[in-house]
Amino acid sequence: MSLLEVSELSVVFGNGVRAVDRLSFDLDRGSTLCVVGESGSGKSVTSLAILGLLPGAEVSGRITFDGVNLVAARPAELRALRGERIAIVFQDALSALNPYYQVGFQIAEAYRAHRRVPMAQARRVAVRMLERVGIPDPERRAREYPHQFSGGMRQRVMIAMALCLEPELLIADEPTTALDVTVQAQILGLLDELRRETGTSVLFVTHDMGVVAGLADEVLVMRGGRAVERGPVDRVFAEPAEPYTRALLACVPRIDRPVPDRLATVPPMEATR
Amino acid sequence: MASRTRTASLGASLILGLIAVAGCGGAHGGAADSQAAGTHRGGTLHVLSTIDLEHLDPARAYVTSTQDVVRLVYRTLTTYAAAPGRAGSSIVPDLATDTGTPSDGAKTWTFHLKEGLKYEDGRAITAADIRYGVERTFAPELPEGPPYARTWLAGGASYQGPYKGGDLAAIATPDDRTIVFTLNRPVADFGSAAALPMFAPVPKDKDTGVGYDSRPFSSGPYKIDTFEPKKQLTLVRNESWDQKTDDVRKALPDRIEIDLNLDGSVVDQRMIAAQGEDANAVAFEPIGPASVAQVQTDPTLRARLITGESENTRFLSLNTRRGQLGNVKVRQAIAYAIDKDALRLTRGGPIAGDLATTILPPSVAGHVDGDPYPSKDGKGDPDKARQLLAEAGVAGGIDLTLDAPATNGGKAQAEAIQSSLAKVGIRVAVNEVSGSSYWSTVGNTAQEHDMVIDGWTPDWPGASTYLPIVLDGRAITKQGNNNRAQYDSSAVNSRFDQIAALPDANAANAAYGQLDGQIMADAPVVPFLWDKAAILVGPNVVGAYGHVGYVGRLDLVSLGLRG
Amino acid sequence: MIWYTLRRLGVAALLLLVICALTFVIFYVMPDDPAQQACGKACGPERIAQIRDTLGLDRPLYHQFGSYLVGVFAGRTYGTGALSVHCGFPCLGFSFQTNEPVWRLLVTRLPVSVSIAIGAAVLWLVVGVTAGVISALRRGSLWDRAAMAAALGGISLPIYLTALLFQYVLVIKLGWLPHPHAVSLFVDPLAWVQSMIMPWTTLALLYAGLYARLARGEMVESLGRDFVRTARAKGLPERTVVLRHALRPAMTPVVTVFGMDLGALLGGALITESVYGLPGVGKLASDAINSADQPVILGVTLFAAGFIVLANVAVDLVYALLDPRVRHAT
Amino acid sequence: MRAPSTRAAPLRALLLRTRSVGTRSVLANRATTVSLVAILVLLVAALAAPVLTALAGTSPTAFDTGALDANLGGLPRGGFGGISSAHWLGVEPGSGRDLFARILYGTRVSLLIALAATAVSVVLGTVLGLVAGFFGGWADAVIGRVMDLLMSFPSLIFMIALMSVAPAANRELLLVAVLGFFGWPYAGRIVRGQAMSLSRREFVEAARALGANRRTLLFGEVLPNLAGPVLVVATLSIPACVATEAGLSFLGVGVRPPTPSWGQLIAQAVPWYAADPLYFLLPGALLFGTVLAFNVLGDAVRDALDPRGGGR
Repeated sequence: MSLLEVSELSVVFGNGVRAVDRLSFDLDRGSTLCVVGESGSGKSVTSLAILGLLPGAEVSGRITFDGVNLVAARPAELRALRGERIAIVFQDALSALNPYYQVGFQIAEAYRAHRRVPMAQARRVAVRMLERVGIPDPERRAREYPHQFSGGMRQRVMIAMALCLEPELLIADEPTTALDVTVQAQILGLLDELRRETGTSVLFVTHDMGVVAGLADEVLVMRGGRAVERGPVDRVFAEPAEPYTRALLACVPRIDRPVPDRLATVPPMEATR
Repeated sequence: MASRTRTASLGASLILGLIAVAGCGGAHGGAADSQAAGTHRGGTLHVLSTIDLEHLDPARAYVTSTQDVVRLVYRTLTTYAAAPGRAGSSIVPDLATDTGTPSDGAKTWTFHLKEGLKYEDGRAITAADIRYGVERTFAPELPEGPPYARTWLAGGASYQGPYKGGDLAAIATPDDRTIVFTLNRPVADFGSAAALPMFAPVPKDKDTGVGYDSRPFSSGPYKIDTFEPKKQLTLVRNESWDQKTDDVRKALPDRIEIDLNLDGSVVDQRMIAAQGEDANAVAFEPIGPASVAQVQTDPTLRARLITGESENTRFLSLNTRRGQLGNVKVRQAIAYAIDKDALRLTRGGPIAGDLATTILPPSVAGHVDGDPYPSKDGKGDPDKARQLLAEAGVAGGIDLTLDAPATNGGKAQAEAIQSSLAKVGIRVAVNEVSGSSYWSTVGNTAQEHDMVIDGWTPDWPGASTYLPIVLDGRAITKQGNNNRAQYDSSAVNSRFDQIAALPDANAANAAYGQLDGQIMADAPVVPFLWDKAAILVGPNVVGAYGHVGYVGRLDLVSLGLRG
Repeated sequence: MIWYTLRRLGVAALLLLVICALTFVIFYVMPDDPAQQACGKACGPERIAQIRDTLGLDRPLYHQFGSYLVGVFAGRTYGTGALSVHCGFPCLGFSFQTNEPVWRLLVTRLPVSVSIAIGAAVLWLVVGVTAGVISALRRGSLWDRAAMAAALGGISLPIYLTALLFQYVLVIKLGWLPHPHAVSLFVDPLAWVQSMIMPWTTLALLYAGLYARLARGEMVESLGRDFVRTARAKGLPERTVVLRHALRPAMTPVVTVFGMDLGALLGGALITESVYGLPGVGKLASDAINSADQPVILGVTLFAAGFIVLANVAVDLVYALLDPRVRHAT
Repeated sequence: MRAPSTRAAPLRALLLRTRSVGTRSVLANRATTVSLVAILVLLVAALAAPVLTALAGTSPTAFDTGALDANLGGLPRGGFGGISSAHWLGVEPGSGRDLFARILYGTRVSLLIALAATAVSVVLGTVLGLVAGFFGGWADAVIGRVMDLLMSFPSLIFMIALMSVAPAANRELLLVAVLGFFGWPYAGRIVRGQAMSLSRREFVEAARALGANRRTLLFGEVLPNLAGPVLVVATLSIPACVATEAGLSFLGVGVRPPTPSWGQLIAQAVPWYAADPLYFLLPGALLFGTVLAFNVLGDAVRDALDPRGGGR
């Protein structure tokens, strides 16, 4: 049985926009699925829908995680899953980290949300995680605030936070989009390394076909909220069935500094109004 | 030049927007009580005041409200009798054994002090202390006081006060209990003037100059415990004061707390409710117009309303030196046009007093009834006024500027004048002057406009500190002017001299009454109200009556509390 | 941080100096002659001249301003000889009306203003912020709409209308409360609360509306922040998400506005004190203005400005404490 | 407040917004409509004051002591503030002046001053804010300092002091000047911020790159984009000015009698609040209603222009 099965998932926002339309896919344990598409294709909405983080939107269909339907799950059940078994790394680590708290605390807090341990112990976990994601002098950096970190370092903090509870599923929602190319590569390398070490399944959301190749087992191409094409990464790259996939692939060399994707942040706001 | 009325009538009471009101018929409600209660001592009397006590320093205390209060704290050579009605206007001895002995054709006045007079620290009050007190009024650092010492005492014109000039030769103290004043002119009523606070003793070693204002040394039945300006004055018993030396003050309560600067409507409502400590309270100022209805319709409240007569006349001064107001017909037209009833209504209606038709009020000796500009119910006669304006050749109307205090009451009166004169084609612009600088502004001939909302209370009973001060053309000064009509009639001026020379006081009063009518024919001023004060007292308070010397306010020295 | 504090204080002092100078100039051009004011009633020209000399009014404006400033920082002596009066630090002159040192007047009035301001502030902060936060959490609910309608009504209420209505209903008609009067908290706590409750409520109605709207807006914005989503994604309990992650950033602007408002209120709740007749700094100001008591007007203006400027500095410092980004930027 | 991205955005957003769906907007729209109508009615009534008082046969300054009971201290006869066929809203105690006429003329005075003062502060604020934000440098430094200074003034005390020393003539004009002067930094700060961010936007950069001169940029690109925020500031400044003018007149330093204004009417009613509550309730309620209506309208405009601001 797959770890995650999404079937007939639809997300409709309060303003009537249908962001995801009858989407189905599944993800096996230990494997990596890349969801690819341009801005507005519904890929980020899908990842938020899995975590139940779309207040005000109407979500229908089924999202089965290890046998549990997340769409119908009670808030407490969802909360128990979040962070503990399904973690997420957001695109913009600067805004995703709370500027008012030390990064060590923010990681420890995630840990303590699911483990009844004293704060001091959680902080030690945080420092260890920071070390593990390659942040030098982690003891000291744990006491610093997000704005004191560089973009790449912040994203490492996000990853440390996501992985501190060794989740079974890691959703990486455009984790490298805001970074420049060399840092992108470092972060991707880190993710890949950690994935191998922990055996975590990864749902990798990106608009950049370029990063897909080295990372994914399978690829899901989305457009306008629907799945356009799905298949093993080698097959999709070698012989894309859809013209849209071909077009995406054709774009690859030209995109080096993509336009920021606003969809990741705008829908939850609009949805509530 | 006296002007106790200034603050009493307009300045202070209007600053707070509470307008003096007086009762009907001049009944002296508390008089009967005072005998019944005379003996009970003790308790704390509360006085709720909407105004402030301007200056406690005897050299500077020159408004009736303050004089009413400081009579509790220090004594003067003579003072007003403590009595209701017109009996209150008689002058009686206080520190002195009599009201003074004139000699040298009233150019020398001798006073002897009683025995056993003491200050709050137990030491004796001496004649030298009174001399020092009078000398202080010459110091320019201590302004505001009455000018009599400066104008009457020989050599006073060049004397700079005790801080710079040593002693004044015109005051002699042959022994500790005798004081002799040498004047530069005959002054028949110097004994009355000696009731002013400036004739109170000030011990030289206690004089703190300007600072004396906040804590004058006590020679009366009470001494100052605490004084927070604009907030509260607390008086406690002066144990050194001896009742036997004092025929005026009863000194019944142990403690007197005077709350200052309260809101007028709050005082009224607290006095009406009279709950808790307020049962032992009296209002300091008359009730406001807004509270009249409540009091008049409730018999128990009416019983607690004390109405006092005053010597105050309110009038509109017409600046005879300006434009069309130089024309007597225009002035007479204004005298006809003014709706006195509307003016009185802004102050609360009949309870505020009687409509005035002459300058001297009925409470002042010499008053002669008369109404040269009659109209039905005092509401004005616009037809007659228009006719006079036409005769004056200004039927098309004129524009005038009225000086009025920038207070609720002042504005209301200004609007009433505006409204009545508008009916006869006189357009009135109102120049508001802030309450405290009102009298210094309209008393500055360069700053005075066409008309002034005015009034006068004599400094002591009698017409001699009335008409000559307000209407003698030779008394017009550039600053501190009291003749706001700037009225200068040689006939009237010479008549003033003739009356001043009259040896008999009654003849002089009668002559002033006759002169009043003569001046009214010229209409330099338009009298509209003879004030009365209607004051609420708490149910526990006894001995309350309005005192004519304090424009109808309660005589504080006679108040007591039921046991 | 120390350097930052010092710099802010320096700017504040400069600001006060400018305000002082402006106020001074404006009152200098006042039509009322200060000497005539100080002289009071029966006042001859020679006496006015003497007072001018004592007050230094015949000297040039900059000289007078200089003396005033020296007085503020080091005290000054008016007049000469036996009658000279020393006015100690901080000397804001003497009232023309009462001859009291202006500083003492201010200090004696301050407790009343503080009583009003603090009580009202507690009330409106608790009511307003709570209502605003709940509204933000339940956007679009009946509560939200009712609270926001009430808030809009509150901010539109003129203080004197509320005050008169309260007095008419609670004091006159129902007799539940006494007329407000100045009582010290330390002398009679019950009477203090009784006489302060109407002024508190009057001010709180107005400000609670403002703060409810402000808190709601900030909270809505804060709840939409990415880091709040992150907090939820971590599986934190909703209470922690709201209180720890959404509320704290939302409160930073509220604290800013609060500091300014409190500073202004301590400088005198002018209309409130006037309507209720409470002898606070605001009443002192309006009385002084009515009687053209220039030294007091000048003093109160400076005093009030001082509070506002100090509140500014305090707000900046608190802001730095609250927001690590500001702290590290300085 | 966020900047709309295209030139025509503010108005389009405003129009779109008022047609938007959802119960909350409908409710809000109803309140907005009521407010708008109320304000229009008030404006018309103010303009037509002479006509309306002529219809009622009254004047705001004529005394009618006959309507008062002199023995009750000048309280209006017949209770309810003396409401009668001759005096539709009763009379003023103590003078008998007609309240309907006084309130109507008071509306005229209060609204005129508020609107004029708002105009002054918005124009001043826009011009100076624009200069500061668009040109930056020393202009920004100077204007910014002045705005800081004005905003740290104890402005009410200062306004009162200023008004109390000001000459008696032309009080209305003076009030407009004083209110406008102390009001402009609020508009100025917002405009400055907007102008600053706008002048760095792509379309301005683009226009600049195309060789547009400063004036074209200012009037062609930046200014039109400020219309929205300025409209909001103006709408919210009106009730603030109404309230401040009333406050000043209430404290006795506003317009001078016999000219009525709302604040002055209420100030005169204070001593009478226990004896004749209608006297303060009528102008007070009108003042409250007007300020509320303008606030509702201001909120609506802001919501329309800034969908994300959510009722701030």
